[in-house]
Amino acid sequence: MTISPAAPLLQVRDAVVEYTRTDRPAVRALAGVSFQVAEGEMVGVVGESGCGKSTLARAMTGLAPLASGEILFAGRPVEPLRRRRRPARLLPLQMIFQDPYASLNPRRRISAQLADVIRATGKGAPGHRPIGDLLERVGLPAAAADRYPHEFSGGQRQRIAIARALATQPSLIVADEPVSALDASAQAQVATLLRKIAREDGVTLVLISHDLAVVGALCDRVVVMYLGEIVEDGPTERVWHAPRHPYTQSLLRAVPVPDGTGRKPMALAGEVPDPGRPPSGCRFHPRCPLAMDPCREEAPSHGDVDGGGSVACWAVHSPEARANAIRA
Amino acid sequence: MTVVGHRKDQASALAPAWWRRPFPRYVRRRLGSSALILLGVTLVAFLLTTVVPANPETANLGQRALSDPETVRRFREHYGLDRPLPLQYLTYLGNLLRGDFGQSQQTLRPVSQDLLQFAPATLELVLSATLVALLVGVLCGVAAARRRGGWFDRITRLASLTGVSLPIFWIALVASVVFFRGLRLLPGSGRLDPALVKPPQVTGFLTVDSLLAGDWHAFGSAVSHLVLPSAVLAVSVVGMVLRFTRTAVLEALGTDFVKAARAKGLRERDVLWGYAVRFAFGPLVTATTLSFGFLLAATVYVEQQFSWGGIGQYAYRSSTNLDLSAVMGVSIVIALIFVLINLAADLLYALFDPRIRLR
Amino acid sequence: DQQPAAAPGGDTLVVDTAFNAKSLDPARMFQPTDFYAESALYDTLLKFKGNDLKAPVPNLAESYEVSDDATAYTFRLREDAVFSDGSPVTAADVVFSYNRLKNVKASPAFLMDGLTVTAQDDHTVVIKAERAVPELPSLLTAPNFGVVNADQVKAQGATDAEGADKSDTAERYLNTASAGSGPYVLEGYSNTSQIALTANPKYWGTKPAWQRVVIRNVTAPQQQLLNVEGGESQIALDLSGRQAQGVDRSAFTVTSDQAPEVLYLAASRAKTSATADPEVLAAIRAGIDYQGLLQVAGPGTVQAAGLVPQTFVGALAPTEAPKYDPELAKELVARSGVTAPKITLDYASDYHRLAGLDYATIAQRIQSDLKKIGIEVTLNPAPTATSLQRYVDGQTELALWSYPPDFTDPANLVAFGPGGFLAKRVHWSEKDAPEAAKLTESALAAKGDARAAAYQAWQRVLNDGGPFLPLLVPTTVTLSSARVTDVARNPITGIDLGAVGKKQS
Amino acid sequence: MTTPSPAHDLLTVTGLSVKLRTASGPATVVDDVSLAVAPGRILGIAGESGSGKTMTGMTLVGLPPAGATVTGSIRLDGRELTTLSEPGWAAVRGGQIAMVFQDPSSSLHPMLTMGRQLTDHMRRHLGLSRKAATTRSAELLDLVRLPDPKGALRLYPHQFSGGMRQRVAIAVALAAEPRVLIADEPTTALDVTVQAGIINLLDELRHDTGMSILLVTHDLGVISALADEIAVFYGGRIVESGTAAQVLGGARHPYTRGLLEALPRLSTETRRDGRGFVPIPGVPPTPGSLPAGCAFHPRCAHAAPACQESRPELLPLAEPPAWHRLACHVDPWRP
Amino acid sequence: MTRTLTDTDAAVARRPRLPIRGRAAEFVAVAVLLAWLVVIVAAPLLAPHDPLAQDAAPLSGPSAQYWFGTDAAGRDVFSRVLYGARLSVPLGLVLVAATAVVGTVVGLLAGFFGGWVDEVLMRVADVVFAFPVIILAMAVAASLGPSLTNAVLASVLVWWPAYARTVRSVVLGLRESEFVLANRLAGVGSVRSMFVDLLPSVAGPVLVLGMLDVGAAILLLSGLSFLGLGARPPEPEWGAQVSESLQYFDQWWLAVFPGLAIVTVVLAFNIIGDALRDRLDPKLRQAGEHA
Ligand SMILES: Nc1ncnc2c1ncn2[C@@H]1O[C@H](COP(=O)(O)OP(=O)(O)OP(=O)(O)O)[C@@H](O)[C@H]1O
Ligand SMILES: Nc1ncnc2c1ncn2[C@@H]1O[C@H](COP(=O)(O)OP(=O)(O)OP(=O)(O)O)[C@@H](O)[C@H]1O
Ligand SMILES: [Mg+2]
Ligand SMILES: [Mg+2]
Repeated sequence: MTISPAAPLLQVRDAVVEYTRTDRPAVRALAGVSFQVAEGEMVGVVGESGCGKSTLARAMTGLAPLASGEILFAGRPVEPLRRRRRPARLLPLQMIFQDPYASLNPRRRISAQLADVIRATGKGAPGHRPIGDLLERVGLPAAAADRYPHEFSGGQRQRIAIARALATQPSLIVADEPVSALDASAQAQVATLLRKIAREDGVTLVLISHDLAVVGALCDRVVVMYLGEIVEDGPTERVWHAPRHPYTQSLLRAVPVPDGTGRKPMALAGEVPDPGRPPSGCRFHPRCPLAMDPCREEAPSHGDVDGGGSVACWAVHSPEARANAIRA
Repeated sequence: MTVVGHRKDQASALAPAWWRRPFPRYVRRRLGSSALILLGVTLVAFLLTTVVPANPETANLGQRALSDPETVRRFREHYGLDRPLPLQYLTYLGNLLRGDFGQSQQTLRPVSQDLLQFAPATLELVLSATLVALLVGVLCGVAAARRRGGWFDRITRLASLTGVSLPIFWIALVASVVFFRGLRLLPGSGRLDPALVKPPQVTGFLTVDSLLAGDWHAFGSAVSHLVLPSAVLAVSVVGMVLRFTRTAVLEALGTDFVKAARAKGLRERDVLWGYAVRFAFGPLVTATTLSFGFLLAATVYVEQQFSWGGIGQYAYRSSTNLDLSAVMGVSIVIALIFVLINLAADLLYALFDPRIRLR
Repeated sequence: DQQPAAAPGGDTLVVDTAFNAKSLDPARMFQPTDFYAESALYDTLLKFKGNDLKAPVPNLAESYEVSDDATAYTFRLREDAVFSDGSPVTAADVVFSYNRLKNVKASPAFLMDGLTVTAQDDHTVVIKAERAVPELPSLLTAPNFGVVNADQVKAQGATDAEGADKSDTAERYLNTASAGSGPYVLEGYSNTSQIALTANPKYWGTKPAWQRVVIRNVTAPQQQLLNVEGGESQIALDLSGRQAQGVDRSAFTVTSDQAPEVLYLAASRAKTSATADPEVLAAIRAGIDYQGLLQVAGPGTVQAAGLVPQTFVGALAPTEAPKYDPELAKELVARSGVTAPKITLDYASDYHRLAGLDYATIAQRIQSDLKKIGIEVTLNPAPTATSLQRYVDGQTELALWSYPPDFTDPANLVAFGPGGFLAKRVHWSEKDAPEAAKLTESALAAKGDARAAAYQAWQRVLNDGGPFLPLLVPTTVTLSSARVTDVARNPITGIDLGAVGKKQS
Repeated sequence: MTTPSPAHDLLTVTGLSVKLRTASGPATVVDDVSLAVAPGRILGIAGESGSGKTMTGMTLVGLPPAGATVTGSIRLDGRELTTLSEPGWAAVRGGQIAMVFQDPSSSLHPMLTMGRQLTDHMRRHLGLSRKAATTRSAELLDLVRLPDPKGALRLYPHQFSGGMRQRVAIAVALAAEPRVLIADEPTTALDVTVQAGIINLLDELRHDTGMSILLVTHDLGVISALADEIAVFYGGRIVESGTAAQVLGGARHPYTRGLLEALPRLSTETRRDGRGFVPIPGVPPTPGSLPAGCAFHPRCAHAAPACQESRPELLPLAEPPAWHRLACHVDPWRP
Repeated sequence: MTRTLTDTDAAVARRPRLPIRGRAAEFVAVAVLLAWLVVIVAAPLLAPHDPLAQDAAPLSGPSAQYWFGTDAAGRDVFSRVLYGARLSVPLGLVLVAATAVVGTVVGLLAGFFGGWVDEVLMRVADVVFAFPVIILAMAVAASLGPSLTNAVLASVLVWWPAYARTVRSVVLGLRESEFVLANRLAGVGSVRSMFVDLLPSVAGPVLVLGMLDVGAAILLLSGLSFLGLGARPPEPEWGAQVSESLQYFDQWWLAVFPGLAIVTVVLAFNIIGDALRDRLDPKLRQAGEHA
């Protein structure tokens, strides 16, 4: 794949995704999200349940049509997947789903499922790998091809799903909570595998997870979402050690650390609001310890911060507001 | 909020608030789709009667009159059979809206009057059969679920499978020979001892009407006439009710909330009836709806055997005699009952299962 | 009046029959069940006593005179007869009723074809005919000639004037109340479930023994039997001879009467049908095992010698009936112009009315018989409506039917003659059989004792090559419980309900 | 931290085993487990999926799966529970020992109001009138920090968010004033932000009510935040137990160590050189086909021949504090 | 066991085996069905008489010569009952198969295309579902003549919605299921994914529904024949035989034997269908019917 090094591999521009519901206002699961992924990067997306992480993943791969905005892959738009076959140029953009039990057809052998994908990608394509190789690449014996999904554990199934993605020779894999459904040891195994693939095969990875630790341990960059919006974006180290958005701060403080000291995590007040009726202004303000008048009235826009990345917060970007906040 | 949303809100702002609440909204939506189904049914009924090649006059004129073209022409004119089809349909629909189903060539009465007379007879029969089936089915189903795999479970399984495997026309015959002719236990035809005078029609249910009239004699007779046919009908659906109950209760017994209820220290009886059976409500409503629909069709056999004089016999008679207005009327009424039952089931479902209301 | 008339089984006579009912309006009705009820509600000028069909006896008419050429009849009405509202029955009522029958132009209107009726005085009625009508006394016993209370029904929209087919609106009323002078009055009418009658308190004749009569629709004959056995009803009308066999004769009365109608096969003379070949037709006639058919039909049934049933004037002697001769039949088939004939036999699958006879069984028997002589028969059962339409439209090849008489006289059957409306269904016109056509004419015209011979001659010609093959005359069986006496059954009007007695227990 | 003496313990479990009949033959899913909790203290039970944590919890409320054989002893305040009849258990359940389930959405009946689910057993166990029970329910909901407790009584489970539902489930468990609360993965289905709230709630409750809590979870972070003592399960057995500091700070069993190593670590260095996540190789065993000897030996980097032969006993480590216990033949991290 | 890429096409999903272990009723049911199968195949060899021959004395009771007695036309009831299996059982199967095919096709189309196609098809299904069977059968019998073929036709006309709804709901679920999405993302065409992923998933539910319906189908067809809307005399159809018996009830053998024949066949099918449902999906039937 040849793209100019300057252009990012994936660009999300002001993406909006809505789900319509009968009898109730539509949910804006993505309320104008913009970010980019450069080739070879490993980007993590974190946020609470329902904040739109999966929707973002689906939008990026074309499974969720955009209400507005655009998403470009390798410089060209990602068309939503309709009844037509997916265009070949989008095949390098793959996705891995959360539920390893649902992502394989329980009624077909592994070999049949992989063969379908290989055939679709084009058997003669350069660099194409036979099924056995694919399975070995993800740490399974080639003989596994003859078996049915129910004969595998969750971690193994997730590996098979990764093998299926690899069959298309992907350049970007969007992984939506790939390890959340797995046991601690399986989690580590699959996460390690993903990182290995990303490093060794040069696959760009967007990893979505509600588990901050997983993202922190794997990704170079972190994107923090809240209620359909990105509130903070930056290199993992900066976000971890100097989180600027009050939400990111709360999120980090809520993670319990297994050090045996008995230290209690800090709770974040309030509940995630109904995305169908988001709060005015900054969407986080009802739960924000630093909330002040401008927050209630106008949504903050993203501004760069020291140490890399950007944050959308009035308390960060308006000095006088900040002063007020501190005084209060 | 989008523009579309605004417009919609303004439009419905005229309606009272409760009308816009989720449940009434749900009711409205379901009512709308039911009406659509009924419209479809009228069309199908109408089309059917037009594809039937035989002429209604054959069934309705004497052999000699049939050979007289003038008599035949007058007959066709009188029943509007000489007009173009779409016009006939539109006229028919218009009349329907006014409650006019046309005149039966068989009974020479307005079809609506016939239906009013026969439909309650059938409903009484089907309802009592459903009640019997529900009572027996639920009790046995719960008992079978409690001792899954036990002897009672195995016996009821076989019994309920046997129940659905019996041809109704055959057990009706057998039951009538055994209980009526053989044992002389129960009356075998009609709805009331013919020597008794019918109580004045209020609901059309003889059991209810006789009670309203305070006529115990007639009540006893009506009930005893009801026993055999409704038992025959119940036999064929009690198995379904039982199996649905059993499956649902079993499913409920495996859920976390039943475990949680047990862990709360509730008595097993309370867990069973308060939690597990409660959860089976949805499937039970489904089973009731299904069996009601089934029974509505099955009454044709039973009414014939027991000379019940309900809508099943009317349907059979009018369709064999090509009494077109009656055929259309009876199709529509059967469909109406069916649709209403389904509607009631859905609403009950929504009322009892709070999760559905907001869907 | 909401109280039960009496304890169950007390004063109510319950009669079970499979309903074939439409209307109780004498000018409109033509269905058997209605006839049964009608004859208890409305009196006719003459009637048959019990099941004796040879000569009518006086009823509303005390006596009558007939002109020599049988075209003019003068009836003298009895003076004590009153309607159920107490008003006297007059000649005007008779004239009104008959003219209404003619002008309402419903199915039975043909009964008045060629007749004019006038009132000579209050109690004398004169009927004039265009042609000789020797059958008129029989004809007048038909329930359609029931006399209605003219004043009462006029108030309910009845009219006897020209155009009554449009302007007469009394039918609905006549289905809720009766307006006659018979032993009973109508209590309630449903032509699908039951007809209830109560004794007419003003009846001019002998008061009926039963206070109330309920005629119930019980479709299955077997159910009727159960009901009588179980004491739910007292009389069952539709049993076959076979069904009545098992009945305990000490507790129940079984009476049999020969049916007034003949079961016949109608063979099409249309060119496309194999039956148009005279040899094939003759082969069918000889190829049916009549004795076997009788066995299937059950006890009491006899072979029909001709189209006129035994109970009518002019029936052929049983010895003249067609004979079963399979060898001859095979030979005829071989000789015929048709190789391996294939014929469709139409019959009404839901038609059990005729004395419990099952058309399906008969049809299957015929199919099996004809197969033996090399004719392949395909059965085509259909509901009466469909089947009858095919017959009327002349589409059937072979059809199994009977003709329910409108009145008990052979004159009713001349429609079987070439060119008659029944013969047209099998494409048989006067041209095809001039000799038979002539005999039809002379039979109709014959008077007095000559009638029998004329009708017999007519039938012999029909039996010899005509398209109608008479098969059977079944027996109607009446089952009654021991509590009931004097059950006499007229083939048309059914049980004379007014005459049924009650045994006091 | 004091060493609890048996006299202090509220709930004592000794040699508890649960045997099930499965499709593939009999399986011992809980094997010779001994535990003790003192009033007001939290015992954490950790271990991978299928290690028998839930089974232990369910057995402690007298609800093992149908057909299970339970041996050993369960004593509540000195009273033996294993010998109780079903009605006897029913009195203990809810009233003495209560349970909170993992999934708050499925452990509440979807068609019954919160009020009904809160009060029905309260009335039975505490003999309260309907009115008193309702008042108390509202208090309970207030205790678990539910906004508008009175209104909540009329609502159905689906009208709450996951976190609120779990609070309600906890309130239901607390309703009849139990002395022991068994919390089976009470936060697993929840977001971290919500989880933090529940952790704090449980901690306050045990302080306020003096209730003992058996906290079952696979999340070592949650255990670390709450538990006073920890028991680590593997293949139905306890492989290591001790205070939170002992087990998490100075883990001695290779499995405990493995679990800790497998946790993702938030650090740039480990990410760069790929040490962030060190998986335990292999997959957890299934009960019924446990490896001979130490059940962990096929996955253990330190396995010695002895590990394949005999099952190590859970023994107190030689040095004080005496109740850090370990079941390992090798004990590679012996100081 | 090594497999090469080339023969993956032949890798057909393994059907769940029919487990009949340890359940007496199911054993007996299978045995009964096998016995009837033998009857169907070998009726001419097994039947002592020609089922159409009217050689015997009508309405004579069971005897050494006529085991089940004779009917009104003098035919051997035993032979007629045996031959009746040749009509009822295959036609019941044909009816269910045809219904399943029609319903599956409609359900697939509705589920796959969604939108107005779905809307129209499902509204039609609603209407058809609400329409009384008997009347439709009557109309078909009246317009095309009563025959078993037409009875099957009429039944298919009203029965397909049950299958269409089940299939549609499976398809709707599958269309959004992760494995279908994953395959489509990997470039597998939607038609192929429909056949490869959807059909096998639909086959299970349809099979179960079908097995459960065979009994009902046999009952429906015999019921229509009983009403004179199906079998045409002299066909020895069971329902028609019971209907013929209505005329004569002292002759109990006329009704009892054909009735028992129906009951045994239908019960056997129902037991097997029920067992299959238990194994494959205990909740399937409800899900399918309460759409
Ligand atoms: N198909 C849908 N129809 C309607 N609303 C939806 C649909 N899918 C998601 N939503 C709503 O959109 C919002 C975002 O959902 P999404 O699944 O993207 O969140 P998430 O961050 O992935 O959450 P989780 O961590 O629970 O997976 C939620 O409020 C959800 O309820
Ligand atoms: N009803 C049952 N019948 C047979 N085996 C069972 C049953 N319930 C659980 N098991 C098995 O018992 C073992 C222990 O299960 P348990 O639920 O206690 O594990 P757990 O540690 O709670 O796991 P998780 O973290 O997944 O909840 C598992 O292997 C499970 O498969
Ligand atoms: Mg998600
Ligand atoms: Mg668990």
